Amino acid sequence: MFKRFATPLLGALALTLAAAAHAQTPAEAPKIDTGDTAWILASTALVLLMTPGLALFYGGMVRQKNALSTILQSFICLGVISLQWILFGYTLAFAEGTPFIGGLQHLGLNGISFDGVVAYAPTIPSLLFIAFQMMFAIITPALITGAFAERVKFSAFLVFVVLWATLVYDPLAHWVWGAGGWLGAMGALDFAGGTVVHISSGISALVFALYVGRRRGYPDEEMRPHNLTMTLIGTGLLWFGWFGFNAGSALGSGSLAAVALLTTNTAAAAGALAWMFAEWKHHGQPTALGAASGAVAGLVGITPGAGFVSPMAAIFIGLAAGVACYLAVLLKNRLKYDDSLDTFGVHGIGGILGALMTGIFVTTSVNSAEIVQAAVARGPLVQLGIQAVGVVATVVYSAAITWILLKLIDVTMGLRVKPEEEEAGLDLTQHGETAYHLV
Amino acid sequence: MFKRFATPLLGALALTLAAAAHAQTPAEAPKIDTGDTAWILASTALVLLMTPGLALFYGGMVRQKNALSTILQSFICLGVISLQWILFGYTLAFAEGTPFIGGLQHLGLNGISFDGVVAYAPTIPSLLFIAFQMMFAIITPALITGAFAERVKFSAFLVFVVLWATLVYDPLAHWVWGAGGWLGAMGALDFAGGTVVHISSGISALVFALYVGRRRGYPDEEMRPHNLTMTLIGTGLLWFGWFGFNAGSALGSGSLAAVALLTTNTAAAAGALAWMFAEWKHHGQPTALGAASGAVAGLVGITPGAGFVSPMAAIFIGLAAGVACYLAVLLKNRLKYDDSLDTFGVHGIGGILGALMTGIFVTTSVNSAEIVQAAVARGPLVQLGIQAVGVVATVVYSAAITWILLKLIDVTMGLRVKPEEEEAGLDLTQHGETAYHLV
Amino acid sequence: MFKRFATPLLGALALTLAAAAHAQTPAEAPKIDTGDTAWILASTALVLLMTPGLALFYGGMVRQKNALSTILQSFICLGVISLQWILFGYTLAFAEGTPFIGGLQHLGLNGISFDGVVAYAPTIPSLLFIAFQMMFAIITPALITGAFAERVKFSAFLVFVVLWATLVYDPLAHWVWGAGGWLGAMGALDFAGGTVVHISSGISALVFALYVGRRRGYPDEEMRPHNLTMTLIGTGLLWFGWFGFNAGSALGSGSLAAVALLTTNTAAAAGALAWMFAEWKHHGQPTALGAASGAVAGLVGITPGAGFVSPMAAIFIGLAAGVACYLAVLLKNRLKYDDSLDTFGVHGIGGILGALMTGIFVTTSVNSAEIVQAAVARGPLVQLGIQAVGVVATVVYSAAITWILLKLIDVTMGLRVKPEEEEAGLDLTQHGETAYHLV
Amino acid sequence: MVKIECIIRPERLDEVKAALNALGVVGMTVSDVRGFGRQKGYVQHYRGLEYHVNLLPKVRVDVVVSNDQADEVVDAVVEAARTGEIGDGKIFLTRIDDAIRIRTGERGDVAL
Amino acid sequence: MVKIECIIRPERLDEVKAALNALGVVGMTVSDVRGFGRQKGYVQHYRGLEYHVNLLPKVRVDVVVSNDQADEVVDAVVEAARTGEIGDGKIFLTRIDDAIRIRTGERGDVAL
Amino acid sequence: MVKIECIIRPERLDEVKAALNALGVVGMTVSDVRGFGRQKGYVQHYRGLEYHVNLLPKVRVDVVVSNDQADEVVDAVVEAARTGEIGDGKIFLTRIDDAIRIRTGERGDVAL
Ligand SMILES: Nc1ncnc2c1ncn2[C@@H]1O[C@H](COP(=O)(O)OP(=O)(O)O)[C@@H](O)[C@H]1O
Ligand SMILES: Nc1ncnc2c1ncn2[C@@H]1O[C@H](COP(=O)(O)OP(=O)(O)O)[C@@H](O)[C@H]1O
Ligand SMILES: Nc1ncnc2c1ncn2[C@@H]1O[C@H](COP(=O)(O)OP(=O)(O)O)[C@@H](O)[C@H]1O
Repeated sequence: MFKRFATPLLGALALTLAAAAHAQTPAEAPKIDTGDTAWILASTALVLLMTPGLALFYGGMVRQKNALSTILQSFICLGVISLQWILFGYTLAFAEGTPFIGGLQHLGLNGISFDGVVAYAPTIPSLLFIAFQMMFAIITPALITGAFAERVKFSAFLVFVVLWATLVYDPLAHWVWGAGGWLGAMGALDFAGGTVVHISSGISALVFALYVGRRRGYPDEEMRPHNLTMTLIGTGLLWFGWFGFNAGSALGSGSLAAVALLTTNTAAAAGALAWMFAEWKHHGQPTALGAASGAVAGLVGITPGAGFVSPMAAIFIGLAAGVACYLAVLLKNRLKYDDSLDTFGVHGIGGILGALMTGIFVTTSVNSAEIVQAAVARGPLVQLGIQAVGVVATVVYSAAITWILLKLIDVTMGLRVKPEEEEAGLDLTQHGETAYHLV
Repeated sequence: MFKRFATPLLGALALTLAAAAHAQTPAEAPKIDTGDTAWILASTALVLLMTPGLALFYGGMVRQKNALSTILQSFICLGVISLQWILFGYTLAFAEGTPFIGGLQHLGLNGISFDGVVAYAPTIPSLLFIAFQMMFAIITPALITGAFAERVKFSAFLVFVVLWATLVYDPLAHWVWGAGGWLGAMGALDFAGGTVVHISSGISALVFALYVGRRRGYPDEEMRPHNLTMTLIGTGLLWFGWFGFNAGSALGSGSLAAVALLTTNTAAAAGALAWMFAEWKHHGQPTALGAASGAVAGLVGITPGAGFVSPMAAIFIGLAAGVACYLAVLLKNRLKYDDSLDTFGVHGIGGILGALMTGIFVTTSVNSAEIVQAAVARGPLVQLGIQAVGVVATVVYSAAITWILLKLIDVTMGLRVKPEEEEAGLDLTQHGETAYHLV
Repeated sequence: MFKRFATPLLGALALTLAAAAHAQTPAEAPKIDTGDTAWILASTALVLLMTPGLALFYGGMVRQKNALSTILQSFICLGVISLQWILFGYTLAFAEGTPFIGGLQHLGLNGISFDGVVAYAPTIPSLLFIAFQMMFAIITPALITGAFAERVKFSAFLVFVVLWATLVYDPLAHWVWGAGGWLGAMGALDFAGGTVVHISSGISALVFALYVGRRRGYPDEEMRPHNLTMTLIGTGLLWFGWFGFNAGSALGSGSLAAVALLTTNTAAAAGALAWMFAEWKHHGQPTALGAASGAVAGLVGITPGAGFVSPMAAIFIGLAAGVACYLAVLLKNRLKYDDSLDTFGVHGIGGILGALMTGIFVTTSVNSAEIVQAAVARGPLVQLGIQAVGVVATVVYSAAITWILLKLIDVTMGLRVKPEEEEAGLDLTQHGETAYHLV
Repeated sequence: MVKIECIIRPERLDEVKAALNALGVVGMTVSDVRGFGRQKGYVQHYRGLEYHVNLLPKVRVDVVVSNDQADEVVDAVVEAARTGEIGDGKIFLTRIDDAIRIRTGERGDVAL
Repeated sequence: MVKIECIIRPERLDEVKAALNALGVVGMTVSDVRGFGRQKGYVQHYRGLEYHVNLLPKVRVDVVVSNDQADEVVDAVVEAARTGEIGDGKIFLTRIDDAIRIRTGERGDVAL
Repeated sequence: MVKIECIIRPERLDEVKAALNALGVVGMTVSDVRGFGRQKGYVQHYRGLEYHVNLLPKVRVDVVVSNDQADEVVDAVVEAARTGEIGDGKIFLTRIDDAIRIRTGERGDVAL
């Protein structure tokens, strides 16, 4: 995102740099551009839609008795995190503070002018920047739900989500994108959330899956997706929304957004083909679920580099992500831990792969911002090292905090539903509903 | 909407005021702004999508035998009202005329220049303003269908929709937003359709439900939603589209649109949580349908004030709407009238609540247009009074005309299907189709 | 699209003309406009979504045992053609070359500047033009899948799609829209793809259906749509996305986009009503599937003229398309060939009708570009003749190449699944999946 | 023991269930079936193709009871399921040779 | 009375129905079932997990007829449902002790 | 021949199938049913309306076997389907008068 052009030198300096990086903006005082604003308004809507899209993607993959509870776990993040973000999440992530966490000066949007701008994005309204960022904060915890689907108490889940967003997501966003965040200052590149969104959620997913244990009957019982057409609708909405996620992370309307859109689409396409052909070769048949999973893997893989690499590099990243995530899922089946809907296999692995490849493929022909020039000047090996530091820091931090949170919740309120509730399904036992009454 | 800044002094004056209210537009001759236009093009598409979204939201809540007929009732409003609007609806609503109804000078878009602008929105193409407004005219009658689902003749419904749009929606839109409309002139605030869209449809829904009577078997037979995943997809599309509805009502791309987007999202989130927790407290379990219903309640509640109140006020409005609509639905269950999908409970109650709260929370820090300054100058109590006049006028007028229309249709062509048709379902008996053939 | 204003005189001249045709762009050097770019970014996303929308539209109409395979056939076009396009499709379609095909200078996007523009669309980034066009190249072969649903090998289909896109779509796009393409040079009008997209796919669909033969059991066995709610969701997404398709084809944000959006919506509405009322009259009942089919027919019909005709003309075009496509489908039932989901009946017939009517209704009041002025100067009869030449050329070329490709694939790898595979369904036998596991 | 297999209209299921409960019948098994009989069906049309639908949705209720309870159960079902229109359905009686409760392994009338 | 319970391939249902109608059988009850037998199933795979599907979709047709009609009904079903491939299904015959038409309360053969 | 009709918990189907296969039973027919019995149901609520759900999802497995195989099949099902909790289900035995294999027209035990 453009915001990551902001340097550790805060205030005016950050603002000037950011402004300078933006082709259409003169060096003078920032002014809201209606075209930039139009695209980020649209992008915010697109990213919003990704959460319902994810709900369907996941919802179709579980058994019928858990369809609603799975959808609701994603959906309710829209409710919970929307409020968390404007009340205290935004300030923790984006206010000036320490290298590790933002200050509290913007609690409840305090001090944000309703018709001004923030330094991160000097050509769009301040509240729009906040809203756009909010959508990232919403979908990230929703991603984790895939790992523990079909077995966790709704109340425990709600508590987890709020704490995780506050103690994992907000600090990580600050590290990478926040004014003065240490990873950003170090030169780590993350265009649209490879570390902040995908690695953090993917690793936390793994920890959660291991902590909470397998679903009853896994892996002996057959647990087939109850509605793959729903999963495919979800995939379509995710692909569509991802244009907002990645191309919106240009924080304006112009060539950078166009590059990001094209690399995004390219990697999604390559990922879908890669997974499908790998499966075809390996199992003898190409599946729709495989193609859909591969598309998501490609989208994850390109996220950190969408505005830093060329469309040709995006083919490569997409193919690699498709194959790597497919292998990760096979490995899971071998190891028999129960990351139910493969959040780690797709978002963890895809995110790590993408973050590293960004260091290799970054090019100034796509993005001439200072931060990119610095990265290119360092050379791919050094930049790869910096990216690796970002990955490792994110992995360690996310895993540790997630584990502590789970322990805490488990001993205080209990994490997992009772066996007979799991058997009867969460829809009935947690929510008193069932998804379908088809005669 | 910006258009409601137009004053009773028409032509040049209205235009000047509207222009002045728009931060990015110089006082000179209006010129189409590509950024404003881009956002309203996108918003028009977003609001269009709300009607299919509503179709799914409603379609999932009925019994399987009425799935298609319910979806079609919303869907066909796209067909019927799109034509009604450009033929004569637009001119009745927005042409200069009396305080109560527009003139006929723009019948069939007569006199509208294809590359000019209209005074309501001086920075976007005239046809775009017309198309954007059309989407509101389409979804409003579609909302009513929730009240009489599963028992009305399709032919009678079609006649009702055309007459209602012409005799209720178009005049109300003129009262509030039209050049010289009496409610707008009086200072009533309605940013994106709290009275025009939600109260009008909610009240008409109540009258319709009472007139047509209960479904056979209600409330003794169990009538469970046949596909709640469909209702949740619909909710996602509605939330997404509502960004166009409310933030598009800024009629341009800039800070006002950003505020409206953020208040909209905030109220939806608060509404979802409020309903869900109310239900949790009351019934012991939180439901997905409850969260979805609450989100819609919050969206309805914020509609009249989206561009007039702050995000913090939006939390309050959303919470209030979520709880109030939940209670309204409980009351319906108590009173045992059959507003099948709770159009009155959600849109009527939520719309009234939002219209009143707008009078209390309106602030110039969000929107410095003259009409807002006037409202703030009056003070909350007076403004509340003005808002109340708007509410009462809308309630009385909508109720009266709806009742007359129903009587008329009932005696001429009959309103309700035969009991055995209702038993077999409207899909089979009205349309000769069934929704699913799942082996 | 604006690109079709480019004349056979290439380079600078094309650029100047294109620029001149664009109201907001001064005659000087082209500069990226953030508003234009914002709308085309959004439009690209909208057109992308049409392919999943189509997948649902088609997927709901087949029998359950083929739901996934049908959806996947559309979906995988996103994978295959996205790569084909940037590797060699774009250059074949849009690079300067002969009147019949583009050159190879932009293989792998070679020579495309990542922050410049292309002559076809001088106010938006080059990569955005390429991405927007890509979405058209993706959905066109996906449309054909409706004709041969439920009986073709997935491997054969993949080979067909790549060859067809390369040998039919890319040349046709060049003829009509490419620099120096002979149909464009002749003055044939096609705003958003009536010939290039709909006639080409519709005719190829007919040839494919005839070549591959009927489904086992057709027409004696009942083959009812397995999930019409899915078809209706698809219709909603198609209508929504079509705003990007047609209004995005203005390649900028302004009055022309607004006209195109309004004519698109109008024709869709008129088409839905026309088909539904024709059916009502004829069969005694209006159906949801009929209304949905009519909406698509209207959208197809308006595609070639969306930015050339007035909203009132769009009513007429929509009504005509709705009735004509309905009759075409009835005729198919009479003739008993098996165009399973009526790609020819809707896209072939609707496209031809629209292309011809564009010649009659084109008006400079909507679009004052030179090409339009030339068309109007010629008079409707001459222009109708030119349009007819475009139609005939497209029909003959598409039919011939499609037939050759099918023959080739058939003898080398086989086209059709085995009878017992067809009986068991393609989901199980081609993909080893089933769509639903509803208890 | 007798199995009483009732093919009824879906909308009468609640009444039938209530009637059986009133008799103290504590178990039954219900399934969704489609019936063909004298009741006339519907015409469906999909893009101009007409299909005659004569398999209509019905519900099948299986109740196994002891021989001496059979008659009152049949009477109760007839009363609860009847609307008097064609399509009310049928009841078929079959002798059951034995019944086993899986939970306990009990056999015979006591297993019901 | 005899209940003729036919487990057939879904795609033969139309033929079986037609054959029964031709014999003047006016009623039957149809349900969707899954069958396991000699017919081999399919392998499904979901993200690398393999499931062997050996419950295949079948349709069950129940027809209750008078004793003397039983043989011709069985023959008609066999003919209409046969493809000659493994998986064509089975017919089971059971004695029915009584039948009641709910609409009228009639009992015995006349109730069919 | 005997028809062994087993109403079991859906989640025990795999075990029951395996147990039958182990006995060499080569055919069975499975359908989805809803059962009412001693097992208590659930309360559902939709926008404040409460519905008591006492028809619970069950699976019905029909196996027709020769008379002498019946006992071991019953025992195997009981063992495989039992959890010990209320709701494990029932097994009903009915005499089958004849069985026909549609593919070959064979009759009697050999048709199974
Ligand atoms: N001979 C039969 N065998 C099995 N089921 C039958 C038979 N006759 C009727 N049925 C079932 O009973 C239902 C009602 O029968 P129908 O002839 O329509 O009405 P009625 O029972 O009022 O005469 C049918 O839909 C079918 O499910
Ligand atoms: N012993 C049995 N009990 C109940 N149903 C059976 C039995 N054997 C077979 N079936 C049913 O008959 C169907 C066909 O049996 P199968 O052995 O596959 O073929 P075929 O009848 O041609 O030998 C099975 O799918 C199953 O539904
Ligand atoms: N009399 C009966 N007739 C038919 N089915 C029965 C009967 N009693 C029980 N069932 C079936 O058996 C299932 C289990 O019975 P239930 O009383 O809940 O538990 P249990 O068998 O452990 O006592 C029920 O859900 C129902 O499907």
